[in-house]
Amino acid sequence: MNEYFEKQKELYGDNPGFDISEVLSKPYDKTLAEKLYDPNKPMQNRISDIGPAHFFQFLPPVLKKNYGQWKYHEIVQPGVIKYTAESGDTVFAVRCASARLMTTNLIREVAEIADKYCDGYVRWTTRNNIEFHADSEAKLRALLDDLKSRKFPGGSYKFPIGGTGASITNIVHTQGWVHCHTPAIDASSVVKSVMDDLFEYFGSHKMPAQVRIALACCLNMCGAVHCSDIAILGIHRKPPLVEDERITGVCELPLAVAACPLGAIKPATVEINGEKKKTVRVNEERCMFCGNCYTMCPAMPLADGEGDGVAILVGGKISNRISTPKFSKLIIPYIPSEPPRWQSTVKTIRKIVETYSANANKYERLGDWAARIGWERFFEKCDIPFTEKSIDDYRLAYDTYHTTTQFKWSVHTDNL
Amino acid sequence: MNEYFEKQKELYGDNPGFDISEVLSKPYDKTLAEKLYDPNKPMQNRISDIGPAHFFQFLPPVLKKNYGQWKYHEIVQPGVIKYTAESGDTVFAVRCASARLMTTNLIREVAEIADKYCDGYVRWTTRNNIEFHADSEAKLRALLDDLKSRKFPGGSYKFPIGGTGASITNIVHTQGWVHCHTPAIDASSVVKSVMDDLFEYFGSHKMPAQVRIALACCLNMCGAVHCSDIAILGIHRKPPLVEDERITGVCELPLAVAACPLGAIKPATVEINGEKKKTVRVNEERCMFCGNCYTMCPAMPLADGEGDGVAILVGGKISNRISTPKFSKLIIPYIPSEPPRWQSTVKTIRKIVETYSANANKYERLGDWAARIGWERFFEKCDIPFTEKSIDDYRLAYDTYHTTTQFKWSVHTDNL
Amino acid sequence: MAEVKKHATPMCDDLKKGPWPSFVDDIEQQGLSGKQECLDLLGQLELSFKHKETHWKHGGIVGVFGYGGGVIGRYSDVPEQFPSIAHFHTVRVNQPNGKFYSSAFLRKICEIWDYRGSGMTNMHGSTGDMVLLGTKTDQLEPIFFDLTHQMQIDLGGSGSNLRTPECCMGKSRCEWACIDTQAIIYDLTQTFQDELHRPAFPYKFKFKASGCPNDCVAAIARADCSIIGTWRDEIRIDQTAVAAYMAGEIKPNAGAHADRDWGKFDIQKEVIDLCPTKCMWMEGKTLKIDNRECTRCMHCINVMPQALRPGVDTGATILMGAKAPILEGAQMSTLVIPFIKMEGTYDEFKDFVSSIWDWWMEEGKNRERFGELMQRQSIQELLRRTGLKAIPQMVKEPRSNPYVFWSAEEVEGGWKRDVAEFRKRHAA
Amino acid sequence: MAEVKKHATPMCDDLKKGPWPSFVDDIEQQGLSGKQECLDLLGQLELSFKHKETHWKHGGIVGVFGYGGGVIGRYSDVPEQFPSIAHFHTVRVNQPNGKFYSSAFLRKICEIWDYRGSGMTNMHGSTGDMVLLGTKTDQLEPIFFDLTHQMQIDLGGSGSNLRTPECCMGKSRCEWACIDTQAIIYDLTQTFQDELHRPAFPYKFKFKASGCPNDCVAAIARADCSIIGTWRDEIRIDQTAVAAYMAGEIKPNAGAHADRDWGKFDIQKEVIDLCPTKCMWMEGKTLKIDNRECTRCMHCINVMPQALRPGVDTGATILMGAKAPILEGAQMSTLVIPFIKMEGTYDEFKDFVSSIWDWWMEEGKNRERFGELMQRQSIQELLRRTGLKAIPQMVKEPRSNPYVFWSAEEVEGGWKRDVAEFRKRHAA
Ligand code: SRM
Ligand code: SRM
Ligand code: SRM
Ligand code: SRM
Ligand code: SF4
Ligand code: SF4
Ligand code: SF4
Ligand code: SF4
Ligand code: SF4
Ligand code: SF4
Ligand code: SF4
Ligand code: SF4
Repeated sequence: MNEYFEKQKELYGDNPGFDISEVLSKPYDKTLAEKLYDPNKPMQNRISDIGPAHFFQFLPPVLKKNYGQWKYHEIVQPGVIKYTAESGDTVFAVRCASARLMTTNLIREVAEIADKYCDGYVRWTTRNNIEFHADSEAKLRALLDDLKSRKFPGGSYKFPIGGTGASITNIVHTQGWVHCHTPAIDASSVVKSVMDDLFEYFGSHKMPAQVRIALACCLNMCGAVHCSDIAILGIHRKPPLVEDERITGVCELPLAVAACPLGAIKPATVEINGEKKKTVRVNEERCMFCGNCYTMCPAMPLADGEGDGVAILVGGKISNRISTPKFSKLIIPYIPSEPPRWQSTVKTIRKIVETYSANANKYERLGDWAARIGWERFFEKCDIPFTEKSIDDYRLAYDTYHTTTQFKWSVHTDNL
Repeated sequence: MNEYFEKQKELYGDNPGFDISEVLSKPYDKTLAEKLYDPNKPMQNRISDIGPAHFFQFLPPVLKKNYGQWKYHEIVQPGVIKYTAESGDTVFAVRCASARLMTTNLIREVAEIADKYCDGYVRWTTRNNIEFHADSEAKLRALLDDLKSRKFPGGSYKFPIGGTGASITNIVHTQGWVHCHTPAIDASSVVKSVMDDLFEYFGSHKMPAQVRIALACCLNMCGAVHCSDIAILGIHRKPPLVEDERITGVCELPLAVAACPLGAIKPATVEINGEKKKTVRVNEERCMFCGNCYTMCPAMPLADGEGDGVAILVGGKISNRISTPKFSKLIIPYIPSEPPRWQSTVKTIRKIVETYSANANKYERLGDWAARIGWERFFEKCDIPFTEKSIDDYRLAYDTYHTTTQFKWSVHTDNL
Repeated sequence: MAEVKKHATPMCDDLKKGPWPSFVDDIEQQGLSGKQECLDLLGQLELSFKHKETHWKHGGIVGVFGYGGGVIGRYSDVPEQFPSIAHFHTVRVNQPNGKFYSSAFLRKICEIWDYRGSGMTNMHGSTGDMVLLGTKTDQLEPIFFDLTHQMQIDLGGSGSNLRTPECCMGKSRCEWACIDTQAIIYDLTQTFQDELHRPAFPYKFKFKASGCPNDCVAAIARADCSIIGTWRDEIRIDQTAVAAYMAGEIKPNAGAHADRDWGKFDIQKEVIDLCPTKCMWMEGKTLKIDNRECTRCMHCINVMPQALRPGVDTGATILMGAKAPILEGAQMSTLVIPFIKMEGTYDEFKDFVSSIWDWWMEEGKNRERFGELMQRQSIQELLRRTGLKAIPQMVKEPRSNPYVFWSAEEVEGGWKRDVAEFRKRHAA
Repeated sequence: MAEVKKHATPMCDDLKKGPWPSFVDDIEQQGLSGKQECLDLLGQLELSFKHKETHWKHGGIVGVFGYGGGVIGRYSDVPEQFPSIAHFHTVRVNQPNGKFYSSAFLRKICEIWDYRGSGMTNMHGSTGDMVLLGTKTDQLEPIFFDLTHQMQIDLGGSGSNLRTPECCMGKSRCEWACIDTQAIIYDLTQTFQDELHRPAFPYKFKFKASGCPNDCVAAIARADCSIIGTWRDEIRIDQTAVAAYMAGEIKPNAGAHADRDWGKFDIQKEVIDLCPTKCMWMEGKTLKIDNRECTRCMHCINVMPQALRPGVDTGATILMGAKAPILEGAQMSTLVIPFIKMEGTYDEFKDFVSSIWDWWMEEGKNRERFGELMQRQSIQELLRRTGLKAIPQMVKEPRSNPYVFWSAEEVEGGWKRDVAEFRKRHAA
């Protein structure tokens, strides 16, 4: 049929996952696994190293046909992108949000919608939105109406449409209290609260440029918040506890000691009811709360409801458009944890978004705007107090020092 | 007389150096010192901590009168700056070069000229040029003719006029082989050779912006070449010798060991005709030829005629004009020493100057031009081979890594 | 349908309000339909809201036979209160590249997960996997057998091995894809199955491929090896379309700014002046580009997709070393190969990758990311290990410090010197 | 006149050619007029040209009684060949600030130097001193007595002490001097005589003062403490002069570009567009500046000195830490005080300086420059030591790493935590 397909088949046709339609057509056999798997002969019947299913089989027909032959796109309305191929074919991609943390019931609903309007195909974006593809205006209208109509009992949309263009799209985020062991904050409840507040900007093209928000619940930064327009970061502020009783039982002391980038952890010996026990001690003054010790050693927990909270970083970006990629910069070192609604965090982000939106140029990302007006002016306009915590004192600190007489007068100098 | 003077007098009038006209009027008494100084009573007759003579007494009358009251300046011709004061007074500052390394005879000639045309006053600039001040057109003309007429027997000018505006002014430089103990290269002969070649640009305003050249004969960089448009730097390329016989006699081994920023120096013991002697050994692979060990220890010389030579750095600046101050960047890691005329160094610098001059915008400093067109293009246009030596691998190296897909095609990529 | 126990979760319940999809509502519905795990999860989350602390124990090494990754062990630290999630392990399933699915695929995996897991998922994990959230240790092998036998799909990565490679949607829908991101990532994932499932590295290693410099999969920030499409010929220009944009007949940036009045489109202000290299200009009515000076930032193309398109001599720029802050601080990837053709089976690229891995496995410390090794041992060492040539495109600017290393071979006369000889010339 | 011996110096002689002032010719003339040191110096230089190596021995501690600096010891390593320069010490004489001299001053110092030294000098040393090159140890005290008694001037600095402070010509001739650089440097030099002559610091320390951001004394690159003039009110504008520049009646930049045809002056292209903050614009025929957005870079003033002038509410910006590369790499000074009035006896500034010195003398390692201490112990520590407030103007941009230090006092509930309490909430 399709030249591209033939080429792929030639290369990968023998892989079990190249075409899985046959196995998918069979009903799920709940008993099969137990029949095949024998704990005493673990290798028996084991299939391994087959990798993912080949992508091509999951493309909607019109995408299969025009693979690599797309010509241009138009965002006909927020959340709806019309693609035109060299062949003249067109397709509408409809983007809608998801909470990312979703149940099988909800996924089944996605499948049902895909069957109804999209020949049974659907995709997820790199930012956890869902995209349906309609190959006609008619299907598009029906699809949109259907999506808008679906709500949870509590009234929230299941599939709000938007996230394209100069909008605030879905928040890349992580596990938080729902699944991880090292978080300083939750993830899903913060995302829900922030996006409830910014909802109007998800479904519209009102920002000067795209605004990408990310959240990571600890310094490991699984959300890769280090290059986001706005980053929500969970931080600890109390040094690790040390459980002298169990530490030797649950981790290698040398590894725990080596875990600390600042060498704040030193081997030690304590007396516990009469008997000497090996353990470690933390030079608390030198701790920067990175959490790496806890990652390496369960007996050194940092989590503390009072101490933990949110740090806000802004001005990062990833695309190479106009300016080069940038790291996010720490502008607010700490906001207390306020589950379930995180109101202070929500308020702060709203203020930054509004100020940026009101002041930046068209096409100008948040970080480029801040750099253009100067960070002193950014803090002033956003009404954010500047603290010494925003001054770098890690490895490459010197390169952030201000080595010029060029600066602007601001509230900070007015008040000297 | 002068309000400013009265104020200074009030503050500093009691300092011995506030007015030294009286002592200066007395003839030099060659015998006085020996009369006053008694090695056995060193404190007797000793005057100390009096600091420099007060500056005001050395200003030409018109400068005294209009101190702090200057309104604007015009460079009427290269080397001649006309200053106009609020009072309407004007003065011509005439700038001429010096070799910096000068004899008392030549200084006397300067004094003579000062007496003839400048009421006996003269100054030196922060870049080792000499400035005479004429308070009338007539004096100016006479002064210029006189300066132009003065030549050394070999034919070189004693006081070539220029160094203002968009010129290539005098080269800030250091001692070299004329006086220092750590140089990798000479200073004065390099400066003479480079300026002979660029002479036309000293006396004209043809550059896109000012071009500041500096030379330092070793990494100590007394010439502060680290922020110059073009920097000539003396470098070593052979690790220090270690003189086992005398080292303990001439330096503290722990200091020698501590001197190395890379910890390449370790204590060692050797046998010298039968007896054990403490000394040090250098891990030559780890040496970066900074010379700090020799500064601390005379028994670890680096100098080597074959190994030593010139490195060229460009793109630095100091002023805060338009762009912020910048470090010079290493573009040529090594050019052999070629006394007395250093022809390869001279040729290289000429090429850079011509390329910059032909391509940069008005007001654009060399480093700003290179940054604008991209360093790949700079190396291409200047015909300078790019080597791995130009890639940073010291403390803050990461901040110079190129973390974007934005780059230009150049000979470097054409030839891949 | 099993008896289910609902906990009092007032704080969680508050998160049902508001327009944004409520994960609480979703999970609670699933719970009430018979999934105790869902209700227990909300219960434990409520407790976390109260304590402002997580209630998951540290780690726990679990997995499937023969694999060193793909499963993240999790145990509740309040199992008495929430017994159904006492075990709550995550299974990472390698997503189809580009994250396209058929409804059949989705339904089948849902059936498996309802039967053997909590019924909760992340679509998708930050690395790109389908993340199946919450199952018990005894279910791990059956899940693996179900996936491989009944779906012919495999697990993704975790631990100190290759992580699940990821890409943008690329050629499947995007007109700007300069490389076939999905095919590339599929091929690499298949080629490196062993590295993906069996930890042999000092730490994790990630591949991400974006089809153009817009970098929609954040490769430059999130992958140890970032593969980003580019071109080395000329931007294709349709002058009539340019005119149409100037006449206001086509919305700039495909309508991405349509909901706000930014005034009439001004090609000078919005395109030419914003070009980072200022390599564009109008000659009468025709738009000119000096492609030699273009850095392919995509801006002009983004603004006028119907008028401008990437060139046709396409390939990839390879950048190395991106990572999150732990430990030496975050890194973005550094340009190491300016342009490489990505065709056939990518052999040249794979040779490069193995030279990188050899170096890292030889020299990398435990839990040292590749980017950190690169910083510790220098780009010069990378050049030696890979045979790449030093080019100015690898750096923002040349070094400003003079601390250059030389080898004895490079220096006339070498390093062997004789003190006596020296002292003959120079009295001490 | 003594018999003088001229060495064969063919290479040196080549340096008599060419238009640039020939130090060789100058020195040889002086030599032939009776100064053997001059001829021996050229002889030794010739030998250095041959060997491509210096012929001066390492160091040599010499000086005058009670001072720890001001003299640099130097000895030839080929004294038999060049006996008159076997000793060749340097004497650093503290220059008058701004480097203005009277002919009487110059003549007298020349007499002293002819009698007691080699007759060779550097006008001036890189730090700013008058450098008298080459004398013998037994002449040091006499020279010092001659300088102090017969000229009432003093030595400059060397060693681990305050170095001779230096300034631009400032108000004596320059219309842009926002501070009285000469008076400031004179006062500081006098105030800190003890620090200048008696080593009490971990390493050298330098002050330089420039009257405006053009920084004509390179303070930001070459002084541990850089004092640079600025203003906090408005740039003064003379609109008629602006018109004159636009009409081409006044040469732009005072004629600094006059010898090349750059075309007609274009205020938009040459001033407004080049303003780094884009805070200038034309309103009809009048030039407007939004001074709140101006960073006082001096460009517009430099281009139109007759139309634009710095404001009248002037003072200094203080930046700290500049130095050459040895050892941690070169530094430029970092902004620590955005604006400080520099009047009277500068007491507020001096208090700041002593807080800096106290810190450095307490914590600085041997041969650690102040800038290196600042890097090692952080700007935060500088704030604590000086009582300065953290302001965004101190950094180019906020930190991008999340590694923030907190103190127990700052954190709710402090740092004392009870493991048992924790484990009550969280089973291990
Ligand atoms: C669907 C998706 C790729 C995928 O494989 O899933 C995608 C799709 C498109 N991106 Fe993207 N981008 C997607 C994630 C990204 C990311 C990655 C991220 O955000 O984590 C980036 C880098 C973000 C950053 O720079 O911080 C990204 C930076 C861009 C840019 C550059 C925008 C800029 O101003 O810097 C463009 C160009 C544009 O928008 O004009 C772009 C353009 C596009 C186009 C127009 C490409 C095309 O012709 O199809 C697509 C529709 C754009 C739109 O949404 O209006 N895409 N795009 C991703 C949708 C995410 C979402 O659900 O919201
Ligand atoms: C005499 C001197 C000060 C002194 O106390 O000795 C001086 C004098 C003037 N400088 Fe300067 N500068 C002097 C060293 C410097 C230095 C320091 C250095 O080069 O080591 C700099 C910083 C260099 C750098 O940025 O790398 C310097 C950067 C400037 C600038 C900024 C130029 C730029 O494009 O960045 C100006 C403004 C201008 O030229 O329009 C300036 C302007 C001036 C003015 C016009 C100021 C005035 O109104 O009097 C003076 C005449 C300029 C001219 O030469 O055309 N002066 N000027 C120094 C003469 C050095 C020489 O003999 O050549
Ligand atoms: C599930 C996921 C977050 C999510 O909610 O999506 C995740 C979850 C964890 N990550 Fe991650 N990382 C996840 C993507 C990332 C990313 C983003 C990416 O891959 O694009 C990063 C930043 C990019 C990078 O690789 O640097 C990331 C950087 C880390 C780090 C820091 C690594 C570093 O070098 O800085 C750690 C710490 C560690 O490895 O010990 C970490 C460790 C962890 C652990 C295993 C916790 C731990 O300390 O061992 C988390 C398990 C959570 C759980 O209970 O499920 N995770 N992790 C993502 C993987 C899902 C998937 O496979 O698709
Ligand atoms: C004479 C002079 C060079 C010149 O030809 O003008 C000079 C000469 C020496 N300098 Fe310097 N420095 C001189 C200005 C500088 C400058 C420029 C400045 O002050 O603006 C610098 C760079 C700025 C700075 O302070 O960092 C400078 C940075 C050094 C260093 C490196 C210091 C550092 O922290 O990086 C050393 C090495 C050391 O101190 O051991 C050094 C050491 C030396 C020594 C004492 C050699 C040594 O290893 O002990 C030189 C004695 C040469 C001689 O035989 O006379 N000299 N030195 C300058 C002093 C003359 C004067 O007083 O006016
Ligand atoms: S960011 Fe930290 S807490 Fe959040 S999922 Fe990743 S490792 Fe866990
Ligand atoms: S949290 Fe980080 S800095 Fe603190 S002790 Fe643990 S490893 Fe060290
Ligand atoms: S740069 Fe080095 S060699 Fe030259 S004078 Fe300074 S210390 Fe001596
Ligand atoms: S030259 Fe520098 S790097 Fe080399 S041994 Fe000496 S101190 Fe160490
Ligand atoms: S990265 Fe480029 S090719 Fe890939 S989806 Fe984004 S715009 Fe399209
Ligand atoms: S891609 Fe970017 S750099 Fe190239 S022409 Fe367009 S805007 Fe300019
Ligand atoms: S620094 Fe400023 S004040 Fe001083 S001379 Fe230069 S231009 Fe004039
Ligand atoms: S001084 Fe500089 S920043 Fe201020 S208005 Fe003039 S050009 Fe602009």
